[in-house]
Parts: sequence; C-alpha cells; structure tokens
Amino acid sequence: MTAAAPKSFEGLPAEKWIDLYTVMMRIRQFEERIMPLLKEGKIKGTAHPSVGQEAVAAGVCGVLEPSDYIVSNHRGHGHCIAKGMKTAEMMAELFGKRTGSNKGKGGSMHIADLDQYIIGCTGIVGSGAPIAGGAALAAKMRNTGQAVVCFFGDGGINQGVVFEAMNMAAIWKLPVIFVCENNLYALSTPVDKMTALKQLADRAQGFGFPGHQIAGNDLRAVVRATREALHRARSGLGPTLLECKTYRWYGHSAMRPDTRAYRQREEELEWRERDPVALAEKELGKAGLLTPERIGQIQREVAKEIEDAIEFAERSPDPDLPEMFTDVYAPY
Amino acid sequence: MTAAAPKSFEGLPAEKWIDLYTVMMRIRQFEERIMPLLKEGKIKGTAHPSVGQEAVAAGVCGVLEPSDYIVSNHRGHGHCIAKGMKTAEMMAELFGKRTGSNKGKGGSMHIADLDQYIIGCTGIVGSGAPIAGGAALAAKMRNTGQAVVCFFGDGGINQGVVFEAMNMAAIWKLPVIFVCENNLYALSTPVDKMTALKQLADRAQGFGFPGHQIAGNDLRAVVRATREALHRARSGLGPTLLECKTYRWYGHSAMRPDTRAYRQREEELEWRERDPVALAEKELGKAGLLTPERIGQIQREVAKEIEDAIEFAERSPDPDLPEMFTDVYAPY
Amino acid sequence: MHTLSVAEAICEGLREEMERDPRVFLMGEDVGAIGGIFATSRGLLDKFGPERIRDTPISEASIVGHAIGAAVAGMRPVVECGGFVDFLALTMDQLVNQAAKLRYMFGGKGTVPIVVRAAQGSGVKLAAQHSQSLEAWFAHVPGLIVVCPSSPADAKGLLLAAIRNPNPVVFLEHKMLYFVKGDVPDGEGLERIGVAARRREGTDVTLVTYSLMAHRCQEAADLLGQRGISCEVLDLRTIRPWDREAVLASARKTHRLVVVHEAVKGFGVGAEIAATVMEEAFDDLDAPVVRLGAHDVPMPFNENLERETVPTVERIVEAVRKLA
Amino acid sequence: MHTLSVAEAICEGLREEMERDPRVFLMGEDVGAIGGIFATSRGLLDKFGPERIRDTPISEASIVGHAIGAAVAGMRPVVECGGFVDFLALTMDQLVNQAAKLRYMFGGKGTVPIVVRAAQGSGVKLAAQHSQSLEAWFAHVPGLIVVCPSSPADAKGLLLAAIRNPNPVVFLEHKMLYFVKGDVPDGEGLERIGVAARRREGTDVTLVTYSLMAHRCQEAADLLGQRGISCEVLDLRTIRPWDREAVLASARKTHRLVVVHEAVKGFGVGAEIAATVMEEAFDDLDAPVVRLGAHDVPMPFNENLERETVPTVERIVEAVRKLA
Ligand SMILES: Cc1ncc(C[n+]2csc(CCOP(=O)(O)OP(=O)(O)O)c2C)c(N)n1
Ligand SMILES: Cc1ncc(C[n+]2csc(CCOP(=O)(O)OP(=O)(O)O)c2C)c(N)n1
Ligand SMILES: [Mg+2]
Ligand SMILES: [Mg+2]
Repeated sequence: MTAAAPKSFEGLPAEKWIDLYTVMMRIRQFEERIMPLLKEGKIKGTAHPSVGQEAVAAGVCGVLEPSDYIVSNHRGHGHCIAKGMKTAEMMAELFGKRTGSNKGKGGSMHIADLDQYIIGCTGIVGSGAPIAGGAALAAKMRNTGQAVVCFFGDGGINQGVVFEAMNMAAIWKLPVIFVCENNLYALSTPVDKMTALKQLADRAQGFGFPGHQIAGNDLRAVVRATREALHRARSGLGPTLLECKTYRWYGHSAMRPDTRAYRQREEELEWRERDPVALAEKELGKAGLLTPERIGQIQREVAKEIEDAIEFAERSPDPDLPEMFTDVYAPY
Repeated sequence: MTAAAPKSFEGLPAEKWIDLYTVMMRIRQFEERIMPLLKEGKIKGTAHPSVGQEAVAAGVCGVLEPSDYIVSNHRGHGHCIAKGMKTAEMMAELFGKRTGSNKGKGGSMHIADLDQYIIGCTGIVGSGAPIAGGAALAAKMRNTGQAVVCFFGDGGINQGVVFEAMNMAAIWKLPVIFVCENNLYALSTPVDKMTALKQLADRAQGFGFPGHQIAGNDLRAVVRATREALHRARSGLGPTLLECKTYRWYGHSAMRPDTRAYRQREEELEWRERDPVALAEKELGKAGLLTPERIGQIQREVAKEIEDAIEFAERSPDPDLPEMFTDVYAPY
Repeated sequence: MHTLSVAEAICEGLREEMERDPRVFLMGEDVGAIGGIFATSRGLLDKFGPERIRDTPISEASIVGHAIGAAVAGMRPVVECGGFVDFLALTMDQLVNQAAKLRYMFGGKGTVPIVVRAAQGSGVKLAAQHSQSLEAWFAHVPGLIVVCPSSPADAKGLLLAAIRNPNPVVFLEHKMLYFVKGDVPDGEGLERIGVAARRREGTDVTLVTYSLMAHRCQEAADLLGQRGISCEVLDLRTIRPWDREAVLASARKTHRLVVVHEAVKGFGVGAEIAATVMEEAFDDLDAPVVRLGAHDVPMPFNENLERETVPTVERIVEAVRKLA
Repeated sequence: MHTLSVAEAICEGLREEMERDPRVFLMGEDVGAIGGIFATSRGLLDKFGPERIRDTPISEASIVGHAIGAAVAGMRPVVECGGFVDFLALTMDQLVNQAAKLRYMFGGKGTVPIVVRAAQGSGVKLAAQHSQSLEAWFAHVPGLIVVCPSSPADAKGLLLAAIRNPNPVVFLEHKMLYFVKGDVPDGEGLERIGVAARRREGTDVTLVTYSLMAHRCQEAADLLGQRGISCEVLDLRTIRPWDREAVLASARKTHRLVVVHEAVKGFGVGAEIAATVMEEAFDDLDAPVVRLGAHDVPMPFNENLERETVPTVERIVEAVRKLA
C-alpha cells in the first residue's frame, strides 16, 4: 500500500478490503483453473463455477464473524473459499482424494467444513434454507450471537422449503440472511419467466421482512447490504432477503458448458463488462487501497496457492475402498 | 317473496341470493346434525365441521359456473355442498356406506364428486393447491374458460406447495382463485404466531398478484370479491388471493371438540355474534329478499332434506368386503 | 415400576430427557397448548416454555430441515410433523437426502442427532392419507435409524436411546397403541436400539413382528397355544438396524417363521426378513417364510373394509396353523 | 428397425405420442430450450411450442401436483422433476398420498394418467444426492405403476404404454443408459406394462434384473457361458406390477436364482422377489435366492468407491459361480 493509503474505507479497515479483493481473486482463479481439470477428467463428476459472481461470496462472507454459519448450494466453491476454507482441501475434494475436505466422498456439490462453520454445499436446489434456519434457531436458543447466511439462486427461490424457511425465519425472528444470487438463469430458465415479480427482493413482502435488490457485482454494495442485514439479525429483528444481481460467465456446469440455447452473446458480453473483479480493482484503486503492483502481487500469490493446491490434490492418494463403509453412522 | 321484493341485488338475480342463503342453511344444518352422529359412532372417524364459515363456501361457490372446479381441504363439507353435491350422498359417505359419494372408501376428508367438478377434499394440509393449479392449467391449455377455486386455511397457507402453486399460477396467469379461510387458528395454533404479516392477503405481494382481505362472514363481501377474482381469472389476468376472515364455532374436529386450551371464551362469543347465517338473514331481509316466513320455510325444507339424507345413509348397506380391492387402478 | 400409557411414557421420556439435557427440545405442529396431536407432550409447554416446546407452521419439510440445522449446530431436536407418518412423505428430501447423508457426504464431519416422531397405522377410520405404515421406505435408507416400539416401556426406553443417538432416528409410534398401558421401570429405563425382544418363548413357529402387530401376534399365540401350537414371538422394536441374530437364532430353533406387519405386504419389511432368513438359514427352514401384511390397496374408510385390510388375529392364527 | 439411443427413443416416443394425442404434454425443469437435462426432449420445443413443452420453476412437488390436477381434468401430462430420481423425494406426498390414492379415495371416480420420469443410478460421479435408485419406495405403494426400461426399444415402447395408461406411472430411466444405442421398431413399438423380457435362455441359473443391471447381467452371463454355466436372464422391465409368472417359471426350470439391482440391497426390490419365489416355489429351489444390490452406504463421490458400491460384472459372476 502506498503511504497515502487510507486506514479505513466504508467503515472497514483498509486491510479488510485487500482481503476481500484477495478472496475474489482466489475464487476467480480457483474456478478458472478447475475447468480445464474437469475437461481432462482429473476432477471428476461436475462442478458449477461461480466466475462472475465473486463479489457476492466475498462481500457477504467477508463481513461475517468466523463463527457465523453459512449454508451454500450447488454453486458453492466461492462461498466456501470466502468463508475461509483451504483451497488445497477443496481441490483435493474435487479430485476425490482422501485429503479432501470431505475425504473424497462428497465432491463439488457437497463441500463442507464445519470447523469453518460451513454447513455445506448441497445438490438439492433450495434444500439448504431450512437447514440454515435450524442453525439460526440453535444460535437464537443458545444466545450465541451467531448469524447464518443462506445462499441460493434465482431458481432456488421457488422451492417449497425456501418459502417455508423464509416464513419460519420471519415469525421466529431468526438471525438469517437469505442471499439470493440472481444470475438471471436457473440452468436454462430465465428468471423473468419463473416469477411474476418486478424484482426478487419483493418476495420478502409476502413474509413481512425486508428485501433489497443489490448490484451483486459491486463488492461495496454487497458489503454494505450484508452489514445492515447482519445488524438486523444480531439485534433480534429477524431475517433479510438480499437479491444480488449478478451473472455467471460460463455454462451452468462443467457438464453443460454451452449457453447459446438460452442466452444471447450480447448479454454475456455486457455482463463481462461488469466484471466484479475489475470493478473492485477500480473502486479500491480509486479509494487508494489497491495499486496495480499490489494487484499483480496478489494475483501471483493466489496463482501460486492454486497451483500448490492442484499439486497437493494430484499427489494425494485416493481413499481406500473400505472408506466406502465408514461415516454412514456416527458411532453409538 | 313479497310483492315489493327487488328482482336483483348487487347485480345478481334475487333468486340467486335466496339460493345462497339456502346453501348456507344447508351447510349449517348438515354440520350441526353430523356432530351428534359422530358422537354416537354412526359417523366414523372424524370430521371437521365448518359451522361459522358458511358464507365463504356459499359466497364463493355460489357465483361459479357449474363447470368451474373447486379443490377443497379437510374442512370441506361446506365447499362440496355449496358446489352442488347431494347431501344424501355426502351423508352416506360419512357413514361409510356403499351409496356414499365415494362408495364409503373416502370418508369426510376425501369427499369428492368429479361430476360436479369437485376435485375433492384432501387430508394433507395444502396439498390441493398444485392440483388446483393443474386443473387450471388444463383449462387454460384447452381454452375452456373454466376457473378453479382452491380452498385452504390460515394454516395451509404456510405449506410449501401452496407457495409453489401461487408462484406457478402467477407466472402462467392461471385462472385460479386462492381462497384462504382465515379462521384465526390452525388446529391450536394462532395465525398471528405463524406468519409475520399484518394480513394474510399480503402474501400475494410476494408473488406479484392481488390479494384482498374480506369479511368472510359477510356473504355479500365474499360474493363481490369472488366475482372480481373470477373476472380476472377468466380474462387471463391470473390468480387472486382472497383472505376470508372467519371463525369456526366448534372444535377443530369431532375428535377434538375442546378449544379452551387455545381460544378464549370471549373471542368465541364475539364471533358467534357475527354469525354469517344471521348476518345474511339481516342483510337480505333489509334488501327485501328474505322474509321471516321464507326463512322459516327454507329452514324446514333443509331440515327435512338433512333428515332424509340421514335416513338414506342409515338405510344404505356397507360396501361388500371385495370392494376393498376395486378402484386401486383404473383398468388398463 | 409404574403404569403408563404409551403416550404418557413418551411424554415422560421427553420430559426427563429435556430436564437432563438442555440441548433437547421439541418442535412441531400443535405440540404446545394442546400437548400434541396424540397427547405425547401434555404439560410440557408449562414446564419448559414455548422456546423448547415450539409450535411450528404447517411446513413439514422445513420442520425436519430446521431440526437438521439445529442438530448440526449442536442441539438435539425432537420433531413432530403433524403427527401422522403420512405427512413424512413431505419430508423425504430433508430426511433422506439431507439428514441421512450429511455426515457421509461431509467425510465424517458433523452429526445429525434428530428424532422424527410419527404415528403409523390404521384403526381410526381416517382413510388412505392417515393410515399408512411406511417403515419400509425409511429402512431402505442407509444413514437412518428406524424404531417401532410396541409397549410403554419400549416407547420410553427407545425414545431416550433415540434422542441420545448421534444419528437421525425415525421414531414410529402407532395410533392404536397410544392409550395402551403397561409397566415402565422407575429409573430411566433406557433401551438399546437394534435389539429385538422375545415376548414369548416357543418351539413350533416363530412370529417376527413389531408395533401394533406385536400385540396381535401375542393374542394369536395365546389362541394357538390353546390348540397345542407353541409360538415364539419376537418383537423387533428396531427395523433399521434389525436384530438379524435374534431372528436367525429363532429360525434355527423353530424352523418355521411368519413375519407379520401392518404395512402393505409387497416390498415391505417382511420381504427383507424373509429373504435374509432364506439366505442365512435356508437349510434350517422346514417351510418357506410366510409374510402377512396389508392387502395391496390404499386404506379404505369403511370400518369393515379397514379392519380386513391389515392382518387380524384370525389371519395370523390361520397362517400359523397352515404352517405348523 | 432403426437405431436410437435410449434418450432418442424417449424423445421419439414423446414426439409421436404428442402428435397422436393432443392431451399429452411435457412439463418440467429445463425441458424446453436445452431439450431436457438428459436430452430426452431435444427438438420438441420447436415442434410443439412452450405451452406443450413447458418449462417450470424448480418446484418439484408442485410439478407433480400440477400434473395430477391437469390429468384429473382430462390431460395426459408427462413430467420431469429436474431429471434425477433423488428429487422425487420432494414429491412423495403428491405422488403417493395424492396421485396413487385419488381414484381409490374417490370411490372409483377419476383417473390420474400422469407419467413421472426420472433418472436413477450411479456412474456419473455426482455423489449421494444424485445417484440413488429408489424404485423400492414406489413399488411399495398400491396405486402406482413403476417401470424401469433397459433398452431403447423398451424405453420407447413402455413410455407409450405409460402415457396411455390411465394410472400414475413412475418411469425410471438410467443415466448410464441414455447414450446406449439399440434397435427400435419402425412402427409405434408399443410394449406391455408388467411383462418381463427373457434376454437369454439358460438352464443353470436365472438372473432376475432390470435397468442398467440387465446389461451387466448379460455381460456376466457371457462370461459364465464361457465357463460352462448357462444363465437365463430375465429383465423385469416393470417393477410394479412385476412379472411373477415369468420369474416363477424360470425358477422352476433352473432351480437357482440371483436377483441383481443397483439399489441398496436392504429392503430393496430383490427382497420382494426372493421372498415371493420362496413362498411360491420353495420346493423347486436348490439353493436360497441370492440378492445383489448396492452396499449399505450413501453413494460416495470418489470413482473407485462409487464403482464398488453397486454390483459389478465381477460380483455377479462370482455370485453365480458360488451358486451354480
Ligand atoms: C431439487 C432440485 N431440482 C433440480 C436440480 C437440477 N438443478 C441443479 S442447479 C439448477 C438450477 C439452479 O438455478 P439457480 O438456483 O438460479 O442457481 P444457479 O445455478 O443459477 O447458480 C437445477 C435445475 C437440483 N439439483 N435439485
Ligand atoms: C400436511 C399436514 N400436516 C398436518 C395435518 C394435521 N392437521 C389437520 S388440519 C390442521 C390445521 C389446519 O389449519 P387451517 O389450514 O387453518 O385449516 P382449519 O382447520 O382452520 O380450517 C392440521 C395441522 C395435516 N392433515 N396435514
Ligand atoms: Mg440462477
Ligand atoms: Mg384455520
């Protein structure tokens, strides 16, 4: 940082913003790197990359306390990275290795780390919402001051349990933040055909709690809105719905790279212009928090970290066959 | 009717109002009569009487076309009567008799009559909503002009599929009217603890269609709101939520007659004051549509009908044991 | 010993466990003011207050979901979903795709100590949507534990075991048993999951059963005893894991088995037991294992039809007589 | 005859049936623009438009619910719920408490001609929430029909039968079979529900199977044939109702049976078949019926573990060799 750099910005210490930017870069590079690995078959199954949506994960998770919970969805790498998971463990998990965060038994759609208060990704769209509510209920009953973030998409917002969980959070004033990443499509299905609302944030009106639409590619806006929602949550005022408008750059998943059947090239290019990483660089640069040198340094550090993660994953052994039989039940 | 009686009232023919009143009386007497029969064990299982809520059933169903569908819930006798079912067949069903509307195989919670476009009562709270949506979808795809009414309670409004169905009706502009009978309690649970809304009608705001709160014990208000919603539905404008505020006079069900654990006597008495039948008598009397003589005559006619229905039910045979095995599959 | 109904025994178990362990709480529809649909939480609201005896909206899937989240976060929730097992159909994703698999998917991190209680069975004339017995669904799911007590002592003792178990337990009560009374030990009376109870020793035929049918089998065994047929009656009590050793040992002794449950026969628990006994004790069997279960129909409303849909004492007696 | 993959055969069946019958339509997540999660409706949006190839929100329970309502009102909906059978866990209430029981509860009035299609099975490294085989759940429910085709011809022929059937049909495809090619008759090629196909005649052992495992059984039978063991392979194709006669006839001929399915062994379809064969053909059996199914675990992600979780050709061969 140059000598003239401010100590804080938007009420947060300068280092915090550097951290958030670093997290965005980490997500970006992690996701960009796994795609060729998926094609090569080194990463098995599928994965849902979140490139283009980094500001949501970084901004939301960046202002949480370590002991706040998050519940993620199928597009969850970014959330997990932002909440503090080690990329090496995540990468090993994608490789299905014994050293993976889930011992190679979960894979991309189930990455989790309870030590980081990440209750996990889930492959059933919407299913995390009541689980998030339950964690929030536990926090409330025990008076721990924890908040819980529940991530889901514009598709997930129409799942029965998401509605139910919103209602339960509303009546019990649970410390939940419902973060809807509205990337305009649920797989191939455009959001404006799947609700009749002007904005998804209005969904909250049907439950009696506040909902806000946010420019999801604007790190600052995400941070601001999350802090406000967190304040509500911790004050016992209940849930908030944050609709973060964003866009996924690539296909729905590694298995479905093509988007042309349902998205226009122009729209894709337009959103590429609104690259959240570039936007953060610009904003934080303008605020005197980031210099091009620092950016370059972060990029290199992160690149090294991801390469190390890949090497770690490659080097790690597969789980032994008997691992198949463990962890079905906790011992009793 | 006296000579001075008007030919129409509120844009509906005078006879229509007499019919609606008669339907209310039929529901009232049907429900009042089955309660002792349940205690005696002549009617088997349970039943959820709708005494106190007659204006909703009569007012909503009274302005439907015969070919409009209704989907009811567990508290459905009134809906079925209002939509045109024969009380004798219903009574025989409650007795579990072969002559019952469902051959004695459904009972109170499953009374149905597809010939009357009654897709039926259901014992799973909320489950009728998507089924109603589906019937509406069929109507829309075939351009039949039919509308579909979906009845549920203040408890049912929090069931996942009810939310989902509201959303689907909104996006497809289905000709559905969601009629929420808000009788203030779901079994023992007060409505104001189970949503954080000022009024349930606001639920519709989360979906982008209109919702209205209505005095559910006021036949005229119910008729008016239903006609408006029907107009919307038939014009292709989509669904409406009608929250009809009402009250059940008795216990949740025959098996749970007692209410004292969750309702105050004062509240019960207050609502008895707002008896929808008495209110209709007063209103329609004032409008010159009903005289005390006519009321007496209707009461007697209905009483006779219900007695006949009971006699029919008593006289009817049980289904033969092999009936157990029929109707599991349609022949193929 | 003291005498309690099954409903009272469950209530006693809940109360004692909530007193013992502050992490335990009860959540579900109408569990508070009226003390539960089947009176299994009577008095608990007054004792523990609305935070720990928590009424919920009619949102079954999310009741289970909230239990999962609370459990992962360190609580020990017991939930009711409107009382009837039929409503658990609404919760299958949360129960099967989330609760049962979470620990495995997470590579052994995390536990989901929830108890999902529900009432099974027919006999109350509530027809097809309120009379099912669905234990076979849950039993097919690795990661779940499935319990079906038949007596007040077991209801309490197994409920304690279920609450203390670190895994998700589907705890299946029976509507017709709630008011059945029996002796309950004065201490905690903890029972072990996975252990069958031999209700009666016998030499000619083994009846393998559970829940309400355990009582019918006892009655049948009485009648059969009068006719000189000696029945051994095994009450499984737990369906997943079920007590293979006890069943196989009895099969090797009597050489004849009848499995009796109230659920639909086809693809029911009886099939697993019959198939396993055949696999493990084929040469010990003098006759094929007989299965009795409900006829292959939804539950009819009419009470005569309802009664005949599930195994009756007469049908059990007849099946055993044909076999012995 | 023409050659199609299973996915293409399904698509052809849908197209022909939609052309033939205006009541038929397809509804589900992503069935339109991308032609379905598993490419089973490719090109249909262009041909039939968005009313009849209808994309839905991610609201699985209500997709089935809407199908039920539309069916009762006279349509013939085919629905997909996000493609994977695992997501049908979200729909169990609509499927089991509504669709399967409606006609019965209504005393024989009304029919629910819906087809709920879903993909079962493992092999694609998607772990525990995307790899299940749940046919045993559906098979336990009177009122449902359950179909599990293994070839393109059956996929098409049985899909037509399912759509024309007036009852709710759960139509279970297999992810690993979508791209498997085979001959499909040039006419409609309608197949009958409830009839097994004898894929191979044999004399020593009968393999009873379906879906992907029908292929593994054929491979195993090839290998076993080389070692002088003659296997009969029965592909059930329909699980409810299943073809008891065909299985029993074969059991009476070979006196030895192995049931092979991908679903978890415990409380699976194999148990019903084994138990039934024992009941009906005990004296014809030279050995207990052997069951092969998945190990008692959620599906692990790692591909080695995944591969070993379900029956392999080697395990089938080994099981038959032990028996024969
Ligand atoms: C219950 C369920 N239904 C369907 C799917 C298949 N599926 C996976 S992701 C997805 C789209 C989700 O869209 P959205 O919630 O907007 O998240 P995004 O992928 O856009 O991040 C679908 C349909 C699933 N995994 N779970
Ligand atoms: C899915 C489901 N959960 C629970 C029940 C038990 N139950 C039957 S009626 C009822 C209350 C319904 O309340 P509401 O929707 O307000 O209708 P009301 O009884 O007041 O008419 C409950 C909880 C049920 N039948 N179905
Ligand atoms: Mg999206
Ligand atoms: Mg109510």
